[in-house]
Amino acid sequence: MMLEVRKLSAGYGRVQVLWDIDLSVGEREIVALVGPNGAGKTTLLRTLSGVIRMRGGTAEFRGRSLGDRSIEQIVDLGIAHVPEGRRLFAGLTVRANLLLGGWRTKNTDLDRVIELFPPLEPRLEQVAGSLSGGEQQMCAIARGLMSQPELMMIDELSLGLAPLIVDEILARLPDIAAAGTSVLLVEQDVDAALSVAERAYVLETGQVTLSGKAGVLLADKRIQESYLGIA
Amino acid sequence: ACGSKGEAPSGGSGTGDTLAIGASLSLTGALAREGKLTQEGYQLCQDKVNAQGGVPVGGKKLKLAIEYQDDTSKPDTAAQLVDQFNDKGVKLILASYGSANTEAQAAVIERNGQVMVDSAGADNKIFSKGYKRTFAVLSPATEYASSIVKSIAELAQPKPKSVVFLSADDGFSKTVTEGGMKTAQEQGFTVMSPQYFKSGTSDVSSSLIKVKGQRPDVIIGSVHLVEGIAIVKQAKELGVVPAGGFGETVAPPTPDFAKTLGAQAENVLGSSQWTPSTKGEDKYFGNAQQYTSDIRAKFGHDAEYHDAEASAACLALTLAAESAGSTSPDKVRDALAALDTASFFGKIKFDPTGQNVYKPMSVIQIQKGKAVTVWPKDAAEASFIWPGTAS
Amino acid sequence: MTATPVLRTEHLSRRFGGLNAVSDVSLSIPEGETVGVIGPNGAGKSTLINLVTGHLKPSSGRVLIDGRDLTGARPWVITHAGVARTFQIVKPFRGMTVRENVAIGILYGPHGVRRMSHAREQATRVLEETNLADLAERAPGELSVADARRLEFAKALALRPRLLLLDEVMAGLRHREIESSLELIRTLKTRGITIVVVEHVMRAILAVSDRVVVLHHGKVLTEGRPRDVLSDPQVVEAYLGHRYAQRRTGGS
Amino acid sequence: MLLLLAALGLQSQLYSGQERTVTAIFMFVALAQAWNLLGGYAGYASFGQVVFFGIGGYFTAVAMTHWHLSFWTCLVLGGVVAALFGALIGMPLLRLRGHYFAIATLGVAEGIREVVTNLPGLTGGGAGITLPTVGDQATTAYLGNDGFYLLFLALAALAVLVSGLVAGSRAGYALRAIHQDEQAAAAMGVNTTRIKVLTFALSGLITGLVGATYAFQQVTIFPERLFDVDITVLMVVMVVIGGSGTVLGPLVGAVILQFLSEYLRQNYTSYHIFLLGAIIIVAVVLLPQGAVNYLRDARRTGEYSLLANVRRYRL
Amino acid sequence: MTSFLQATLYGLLQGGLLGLIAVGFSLVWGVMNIVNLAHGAFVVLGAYVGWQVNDWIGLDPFLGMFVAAAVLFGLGYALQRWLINLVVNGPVFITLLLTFGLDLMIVQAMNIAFSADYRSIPTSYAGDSLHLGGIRVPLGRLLAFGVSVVVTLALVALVNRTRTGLSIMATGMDRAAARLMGIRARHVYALTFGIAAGLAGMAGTMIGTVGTFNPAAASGYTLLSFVIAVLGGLGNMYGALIGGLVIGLVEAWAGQYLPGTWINALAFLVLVVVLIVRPSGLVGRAYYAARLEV
Ligand SMILES: Nc1ncnc2c1ncn2[C@@H]1O[C@H](COP(=O)(O)OP(=O)(O)OP(=O)(O)O)[C@@H](O)[C@H]1O
Ligand SMILES: Nc1ncnc2c1ncn2[C@@H]1O[C@H](COP(=O)(O)OP(=O)(O)OP(=O)(O)O)[C@@H](O)[C@H]1O
Ligand SMILES: [Mg+2]
Ligand SMILES: [Mg+2]
Repeated sequence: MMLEVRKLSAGYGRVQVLWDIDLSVGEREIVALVGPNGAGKTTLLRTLSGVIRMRGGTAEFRGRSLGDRSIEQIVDLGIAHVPEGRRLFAGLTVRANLLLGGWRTKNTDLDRVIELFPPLEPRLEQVAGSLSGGEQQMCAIARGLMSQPELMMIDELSLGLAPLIVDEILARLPDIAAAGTSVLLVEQDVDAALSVAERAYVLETGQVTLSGKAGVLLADKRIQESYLGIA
Repeated sequence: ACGSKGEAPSGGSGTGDTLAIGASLSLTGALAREGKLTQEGYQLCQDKVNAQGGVPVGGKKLKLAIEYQDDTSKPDTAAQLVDQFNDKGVKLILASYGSANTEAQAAVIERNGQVMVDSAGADNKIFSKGYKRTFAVLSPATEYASSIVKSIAELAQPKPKSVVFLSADDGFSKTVTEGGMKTAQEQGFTVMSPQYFKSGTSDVSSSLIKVKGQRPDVIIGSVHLVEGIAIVKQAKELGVVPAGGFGETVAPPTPDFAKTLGAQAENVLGSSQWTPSTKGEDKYFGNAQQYTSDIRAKFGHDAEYHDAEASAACLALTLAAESAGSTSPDKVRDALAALDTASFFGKIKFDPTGQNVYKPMSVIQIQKGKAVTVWPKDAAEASFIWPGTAS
Repeated sequence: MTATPVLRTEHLSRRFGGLNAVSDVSLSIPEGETVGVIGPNGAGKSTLINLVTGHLKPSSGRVLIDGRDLTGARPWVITHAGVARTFQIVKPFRGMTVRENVAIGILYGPHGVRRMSHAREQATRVLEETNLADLAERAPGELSVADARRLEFAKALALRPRLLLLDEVMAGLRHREIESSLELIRTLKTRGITIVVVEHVMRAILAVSDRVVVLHHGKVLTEGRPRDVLSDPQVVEAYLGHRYAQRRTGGS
Repeated sequence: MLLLLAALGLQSQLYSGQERTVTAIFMFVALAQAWNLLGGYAGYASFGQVVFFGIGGYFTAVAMTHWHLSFWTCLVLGGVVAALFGALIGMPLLRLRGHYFAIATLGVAEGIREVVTNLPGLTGGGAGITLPTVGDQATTAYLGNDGFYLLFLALAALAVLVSGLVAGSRAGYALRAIHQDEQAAAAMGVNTTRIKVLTFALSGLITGLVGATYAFQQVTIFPERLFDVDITVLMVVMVVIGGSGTVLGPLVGAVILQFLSEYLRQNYTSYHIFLLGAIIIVAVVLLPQGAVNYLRDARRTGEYSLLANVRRYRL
Repeated sequence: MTSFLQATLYGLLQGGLLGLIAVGFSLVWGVMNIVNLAHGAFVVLGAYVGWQVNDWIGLDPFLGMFVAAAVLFGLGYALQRWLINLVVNGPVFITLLLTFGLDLMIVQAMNIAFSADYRSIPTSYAGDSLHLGGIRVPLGRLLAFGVSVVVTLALVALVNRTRTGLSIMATGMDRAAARLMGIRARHVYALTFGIAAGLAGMAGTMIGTVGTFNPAAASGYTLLSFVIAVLGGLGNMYGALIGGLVIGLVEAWAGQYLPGTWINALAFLVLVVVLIVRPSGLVGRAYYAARLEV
């Protein structure tokens, strides 16, 4: 496995949010991470990318421990994180934002991501802060792809995106994975998420309550009730 | 202070066999440089006096114990410090540097019934307030520029016709300018309208550009060191060359002036409260030459008039205490009022307003990189070079 | 329609450099109606809201609220006219607790309560309505997306508006949370509040809208009854995409 | 309240010099509080705050010298004039954001100082102006150290009181909201311009009162000092060190800093400034959020360790 | 007429120097949002370095300025890396407080090390001036002006054209996000601050060559930088130069047509008016307020 997380726990200040999380992502694999609001999905991604330090357990990427590495060092391992709230460089142009995405790998070829997000093309010289919500989301994801990471963690992929765009991105994820970028996907449209992911984890109040092949979970009663609204 | 509060320790100044004197100095901030020199002056005075066992007061010899405090070049702090000395029962005060500080202190001194000898607060305003407890050993501001004007009127050949004043805009410098212009008119010069610039600035170009057109024979700056240097530097840059020469009040006597300007400083006139050729001597410092060598020996640089002023102030206070035969502020105050003595600083005698009546100002000129006295005649070390800008 | 509409825009337009973010939009929303506004990303939905609430000045056109011309009026004036809005990218007051966040609106809103104690009570009531009560003393920075959105909602409700503009309050919410938000909107409707809902979550749009307006490149593409609009091929083409259409025909 | 009584009790124990030192502390408590009203709560840092100080002071000086008004009249009027001036410049300047507001106010302060310097007829110009405190010119008997101690104490108390009231009031909420996000505040119905201008005027009022009193205490005042940017910087420094946007912060900051610098100055004459700088740096590194805020956070999270605190704010 | 031309020219040259003084300050403030109250101290320290190397080995100040730049760069880098970085995530004005402390320490240290005497770096030529018809072009100032223009252009190139520049901008805007891009934020911050300090050092040496300096001058330069940086506009590397030129010209012209010291008042009037008319400076660009709402 590419990413191996064992018994990971984390939190903020005195509140613990994650308890003994076990999770793994394989080469060229798409893994979905679903769960109710406040479950700890964002916290988990933050912990893996070094934004907050882990309280216990281990996380290894290609056998290298993430626990004792700084954010920058983790990024250097080839892990990209599209954070919740996007964190675009509001004052810089879309172009600059994308170039910064490719900063580490000195990748300056925008065409690949533009072709994935056509609406960005006319906006390249616009300050990112003035983009519409959805456009910002596209910019954030595109920025993440720019470094051609080996593992990309996307928090809330479809947030604020028009259904059409969501479909297009989801449709493209397999190619991206095939091209060598594994994806750890946090997504609230469980139906959509499970339809592209190979495996999925269900996170509830800081613990993994279900995991397995996406197809299997899609058929699971509990999932259908609590996440798909199918009674 | 109201009766309710604990009375300050021992009304008199000093305990046992020391004479406690308070000195607030500008050791940091804008006046740090002059503050340091003033401290040297006071320090040397203390050493000299104590070297002779101290001041004989009422039969026993008291060692001088000067306590220094830093007023950070701020008038309000300087004033506050005087109060603090008062609490410690220190009634005899040596003034801080500069007119603003001194003026602020004088008010408090008067209130607290302390006594202060002023070493560097030359603005006449200080002495126009009817204060009875502040005495200044130095000449008033009005003398600074007039002395230069007088020396030119007396010695310059050919006698220049027109003179213009470039002045900093602080109170002291303005008084200097007014005094100078008055004398200039009396001496029959055509006096052009003065140019004022911000005190402490190092860019006086616009003033120079303005006067350039008027072609004055003499340019006199009522300035501190910075502006003084700026005038000469920028005059050269801008090709402002008066037929006669430059006069710069207190800037040239400061060694930094010649050091900084090098050749450009040649023949610039300046006025000084004191020069090594000043006449007179006293039992502690001897004469001016000795004073110079003592300063050099102790602090490793040529004596500046700031040193001398300070020492002189300290000396006056000491002698007053001696003749009063007491350390009580009132007695010392009366003794100061009555003081009439020779010293390395020249004669010291105060008029009712507290200014040193005898005190003349010497005019110096930078010759071969050194400041030499050229006026008054009787104290002149070298002959007056004129015109100063021929070269 | 006899009664003066609560919100009326006449040929409203806003340009950004070369781009017509909103162009010639004329809407009329009568008292008590709930209108869903959809459209591709960058269609001009948020800009429209900003124009109505005075956060952006129109390049041309007019905004009338209860027939009063408030074109380009300052935001707080419009708020005092009974209009409340949420921000697509949540804007909580970080230095203040959740309760205080809500209290502001109660203190300064159209019904400007002056007594602090009253304000606090009312704040508590609003928090209960939006089931944020147990987070009342938390700092907004500590909330998860859902709670942050709910807070945004609560802040708007605190103003007790007559016209409520909701910009993607359900983005990032899970099934359950969406249901509860919809519940809230329904109760607001029963109180006769006029509501504009901007969403990309079709389930929500269908659930509450009496009428749906589709914006595209700043213009009104079409408008009408929700189901008709969502099955309009133009809309599918420009916005929904075919997978969605299939799901609709396939599912439910 | 307790502090107030304590301060009153303290007075009888002090010699007049120490009394003056403490008086200076009171003065800065008042000034820091005034700055905090807008700078701390609303986040509009005025780097020209001293202009109100100067206006209050010079108004008093001029009115007492030329128009022979009593000090008490001047005190009140001086404050009012400063407040009006605040409102006046507030209208245009408070539209500016962050840095630009800070410097615009700085520009005003420096500008007004130059104006004062250039009106020698009225203000004595650079030569300074001396208030009539002796002889028949005196319109009000000089208050003396005790008088000023009490007066500045009163001003400090007033400032703290005002700050406290504002903090708990509607206005306090609005200001804090503006600090976080002016757009959102407006959307909540806050007339941001109005509240900002009023607050600016209020802080101008207090600063003006202090300035007026200071002028009378100093007797002779100079533009360099009454419009000294250092005074503004000290206000900011005190607020930040104590904890900005709080009622106690400015109080604590002013007392600590003023006392510290005084203590160092008296005991380490030749390098006290150096020490002061060093101590400030250490304090900042250990308590970046300011003393009061640190204690508040610590009490909330139960995390008292300074090391953890450092970790929280470092890059 | 000549006196007008003379004033204009002198104002321009002076303005260039002012720009050089402020450019580093503007960089640190506009990009890193750090108000560096020690900037003036850096300038003066730079002057002392230039003076010192000239005093020891007679190095010409126009070479000495590079030594000064290097020394100050080192100092600045270290200070940011190991001191200021400790508090950058604190409240807005915390860095102001920190640099206030630094300023106190550096100035007093210089007082002790070099005394408060006025110094100036002697050259054989700086005082001379070329004659163009009736007007004089002071050589030293002309060179200084050249330096400041070149430096500004170089800085613009660095920030707008290079990877480093991009990382500087990004880090200034959102440290956390920049780190997620793999940018070493701590280093980039230190680098930026170091560059600013280095430029201050250069400016200091220039001042020492055409004018005089002593430790007390520091605060003056900080204040000046404040005004110039904002007048020109933060976040735009040309801002400082333009602000400097405007101030230089305004003062020069005012000097010709206004009585007494109204000049200074005017300079600030201009500042305030400009800000009211153009709320983010002459050429300033306010990143954060790109779009206040989405
Ligand atoms: N900075 C913080 N400080 C304290 N608690 C926090 C912080 N951020 C999040 N939390 C809490 O941690 C828990 C998990 O939050 P998190 O954002 O990870 O959930 P999530 O699964 O991402 O939810 P959502 O789907 O809404 O994004 C929540 O209860 C939240 O309140
Ligand atoms: N300040 C601005 N400068 C330039 N362009 C802008 C500015 N504000 C908005 N735009 C552009 O106007 C268009 C409409 O933006 P708006 O936010 O209204 O879209 P939207 O319909 O809300 O999209 P989304 O569904 O993604 O939120 C977008 O293309 C956006 O890039
Ligand atoms: Mg999340
Ligand atoms: Mg939108």
